[in-house]
Amino acid sequence: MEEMTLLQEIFDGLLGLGLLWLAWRSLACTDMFKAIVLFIAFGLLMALAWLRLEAPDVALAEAAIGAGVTGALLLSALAGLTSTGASRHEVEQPEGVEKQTGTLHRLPILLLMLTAALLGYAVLSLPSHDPGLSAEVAENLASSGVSNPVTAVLLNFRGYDTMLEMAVLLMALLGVWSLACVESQRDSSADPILDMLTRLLVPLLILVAAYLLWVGAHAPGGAFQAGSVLGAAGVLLILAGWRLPSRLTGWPLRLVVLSGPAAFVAIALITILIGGRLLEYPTEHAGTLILIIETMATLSIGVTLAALFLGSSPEHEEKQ
Amino acid sequence: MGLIDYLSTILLIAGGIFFLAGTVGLLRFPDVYTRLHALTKADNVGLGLVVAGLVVQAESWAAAGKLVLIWLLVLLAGASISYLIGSGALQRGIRLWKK
Amino acid sequence: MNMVFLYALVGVGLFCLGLHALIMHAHLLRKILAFNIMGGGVFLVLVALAKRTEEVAPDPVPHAMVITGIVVAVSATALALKLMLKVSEETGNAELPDERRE
Amino acid sequence: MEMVYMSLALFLLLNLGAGMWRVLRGPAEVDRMLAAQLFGTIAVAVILLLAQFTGNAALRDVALLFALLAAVTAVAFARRSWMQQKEDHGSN
Repeated sequence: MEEMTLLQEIFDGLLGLGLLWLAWRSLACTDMFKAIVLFIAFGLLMALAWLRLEAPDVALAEAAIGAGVTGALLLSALAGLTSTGASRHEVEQPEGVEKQTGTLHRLPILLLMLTAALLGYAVLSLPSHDPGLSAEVAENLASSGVSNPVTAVLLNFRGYDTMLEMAVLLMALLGVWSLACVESQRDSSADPILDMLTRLLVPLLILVAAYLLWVGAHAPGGAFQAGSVLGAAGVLLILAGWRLPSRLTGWPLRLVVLSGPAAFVAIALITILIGGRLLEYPTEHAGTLILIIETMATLSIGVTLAALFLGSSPEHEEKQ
Repeated sequence: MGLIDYLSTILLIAGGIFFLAGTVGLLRFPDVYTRLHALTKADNVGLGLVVAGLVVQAESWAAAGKLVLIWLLVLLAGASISYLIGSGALQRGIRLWKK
Repeated sequence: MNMVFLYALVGVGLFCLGLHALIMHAHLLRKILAFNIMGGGVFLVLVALAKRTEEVAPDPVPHAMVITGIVVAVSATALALKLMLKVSEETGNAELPDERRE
Repeated sequence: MEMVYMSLALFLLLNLGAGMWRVLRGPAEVDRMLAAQLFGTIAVAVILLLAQFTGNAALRDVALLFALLAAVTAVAFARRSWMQQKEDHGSN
């Protein structure tokens, strides 16, 4: 099977080169729109790289976020930039500045090459065989309540990480809402084809989100992937001109956004009160508790991502 | 190699040829409207043939169904996008290519 | 060279490309893209190094960290884009002021 | 059979690389967007082939997600980028 390994090596080599080339072109071209399209293609290749590295959970997250949220976010930010009158092209450095700093100009490149060499050396000097923590995870998997090791790490062994991560999402949303004076983009009502597409896709997306949430206990999937898919459904609805009815924009929206972190904190407190440590679930209830947290987290991640895409706080949206 | 394997190989290679045609179309066609063909026809048939090649190897009906569903979803996305982009381009006055 | 170190080195390369663009380019949207590419490089190093031992399944701990990282990166990007729009609304320009040029 | 899957995946990756020329070349924004859309279809095929190659059926879910979300970016382009430009520069 020598040809087989050769083929795989060529595939990996091309993928690696493609990633580097896309990143370079995306960061070097003057037109911002081109840069964004190249970045979207970069995300696609990243998903292929995750698959080659046997990280299907990561690939699912990359696919949902990269295809569903990032591209739409960047394109509509660029559109917003154009409407405020800022340049879509990068201004070239004036000649004078270039000459003035002639010798200094090379310095960043040299420092960067040094950094690259040091980092490369550091990576290559790591032991080539190291199973990391996989043995420890495998040992304790039976008591975690789920059989997918990644979900076990995310919601049981390192649950505090995920809890704080939910808080970070919330902070980002608060930040975006506090900048609400930036005018958000208006979307006209959708034409029939887009309307049909949305009507077909959104229920399917919700179904797939539920599937990913459920399957995450024993196979690749979980709250983050499901939440990202829900977020993408929200992005699609917003693009089609749909807005949350005003009676739901007040506390019901905030309640859903908070439900993820709140469920986490409540269960963390309960585990402390019943005598355990933070987020140390009793083994017999671990599966149920994880599912409860994951469901709440999925809803809250989905709604938060959609709200981040919408940009302005819902009250502000109404006033316009 | 059994009969199934031969069938699957033929379908997969045919799919590859359609993908190649799509790429050539993307590179060689003169304007947006003709390039939409590459998106909606060549590549979707290519994916259909690849999916067909994998369906005959599928381990269960559910797996085969999922593969076909993936193809249908790509068809749906391709068709709607080509409409959105085509009509948008017409509205914005991007000229049609004439010989 | 085996594939783990190939991908890890690609990750290092992405990090450095992103760092360079982050420092050298003035346009804020470019800085945001650069930051995302740097993050992608770090994720690639983490996930590649998790697969160093062929015999057992890859280490799930870095995978979990990268999944949270991807979601955090996109929310940080959303916030950064909003800030960029704010800057551009105030100054009519999507670049930060540079004393050297004035 | 593994040989066929991997060769075809490699071949499709090369196709993707060739399509990159259209992204760089343009000329209009819509051409670049269209090329990126085409990459989505190719990526779905590559992922399905990799799933078959590794025998890990869970990888098909990644292809399912790409297929479901293939439209979102292009819809954002049609609804946001184009709507804006109508005002400032009529055609590209």
